[in-house]
Amino acid sequence: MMRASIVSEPIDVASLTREAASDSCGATAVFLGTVRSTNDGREVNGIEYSAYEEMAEKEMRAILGEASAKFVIRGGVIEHRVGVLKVGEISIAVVVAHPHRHYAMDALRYIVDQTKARATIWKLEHYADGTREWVNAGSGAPR
Amino acid sequence: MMRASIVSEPIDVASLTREAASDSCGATAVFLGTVRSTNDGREVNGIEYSAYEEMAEKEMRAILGEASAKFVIRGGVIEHRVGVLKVGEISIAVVVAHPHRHYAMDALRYIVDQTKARATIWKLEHYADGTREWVNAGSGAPR
Amino acid sequence: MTVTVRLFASYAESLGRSELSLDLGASATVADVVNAIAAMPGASRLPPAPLVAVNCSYAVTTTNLSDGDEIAFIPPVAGG
Amino acid sequence: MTVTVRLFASYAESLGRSELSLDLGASATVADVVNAIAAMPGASRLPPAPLVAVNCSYAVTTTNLSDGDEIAFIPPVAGG
Repeated sequence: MMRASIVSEPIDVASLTREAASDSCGATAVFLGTVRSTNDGREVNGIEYSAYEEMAEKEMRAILGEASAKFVIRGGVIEHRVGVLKVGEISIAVVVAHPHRHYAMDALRYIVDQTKARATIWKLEHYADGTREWVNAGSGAPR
Repeated sequence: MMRASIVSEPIDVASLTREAASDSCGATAVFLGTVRSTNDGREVNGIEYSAYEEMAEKEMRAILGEASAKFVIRGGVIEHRVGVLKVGEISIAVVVAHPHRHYAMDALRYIVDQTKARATIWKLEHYADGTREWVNAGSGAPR
Repeated sequence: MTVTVRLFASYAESLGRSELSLDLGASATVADVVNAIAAMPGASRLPPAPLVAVNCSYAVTTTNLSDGDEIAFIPPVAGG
Repeated sequence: MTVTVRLFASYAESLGRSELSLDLGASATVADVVNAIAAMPGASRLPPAPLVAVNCSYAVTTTNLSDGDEIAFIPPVAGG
């Protein structure tokens, strides 16, 4: 099972894990990105995520296809949440299932890194001092 | 929070994830090992795990300490289940929390590999044809 | 032809809107849309050569447009 | 001195038991325990120099034992 979605509701990790898994896969690797309480030394209250949803989903599906070709993963799910998230809430979950653990973890890293570099998603950090700032984490450049 | 346990009840991944997480950590990496339906071409009904519990927990705690020194992880939990597990059930869960994703994933791989190589745990595979066999996956040698 | 322009994140904030329609002449290219947006109030905060996607694929300034195309201005991404 | 011997997995299966007590002379070493186990029925299926831990730390045949020690025979591990 392969799926990539932008979602607005809280991410249900257990459900994604079940979705990616299959009886032939002995290894499931999961990455969860959560909103940190500080960034670059500034106290953060939350992050407002927005996305160009159609393009982000297209790009994330392409990334799953690449991971499938490179690492022969049997299952892969990416969910990225949009909206205002509080500290500790999950913004991104990636789940990979594979018969063997090293491939599962290699594929996980690939998908997480590529999604952060390429998916058309943006974040506006809300600081404890009341200010807000757009975070420039990626280059935004096509591969 | 650091913890390493041998358990006999089903592993609750969501609870482990909450246990390892903290507001300063933006990245949580999780590995789940599950019982596969086939191994070396033979159809598997389940795996019976047993452990030298005190020594396995001691070794897994040492591994968490090593990961903490190498990768400066903020949270790490290992649970390994013993008893008879059916296909699809989780035998091992490792959760690592870190402020940064690459360290989280590096530490995850280290902990999973070392636990499989060093923890005093054994498995007896139950095959669909009614036979059983002890699996020799590791060397059992001290580091 | 009529195309839809979509703006996101800091670009939408700078221009005060996230979507608009543009009427363009036949044989219009991405450059025509970039120029039209650059003439809007607030556009000085956009880079001189912003990344643009046409129908969810990255495009260059010479990419030809068709009626109904969706042209998106893509700020530096920062997901995760 | 009296020590506890623990056997696991295939070793426990081979010897038909997972735990026993051994009475040893003073200044006994791991070698004495290995020899005592090697003399038991079913021990031929154990390797000639099995890995041994004393009180949860790997030991060598010359390691000295004390009363109450727990000596474990460790088959090749296979967790995960």
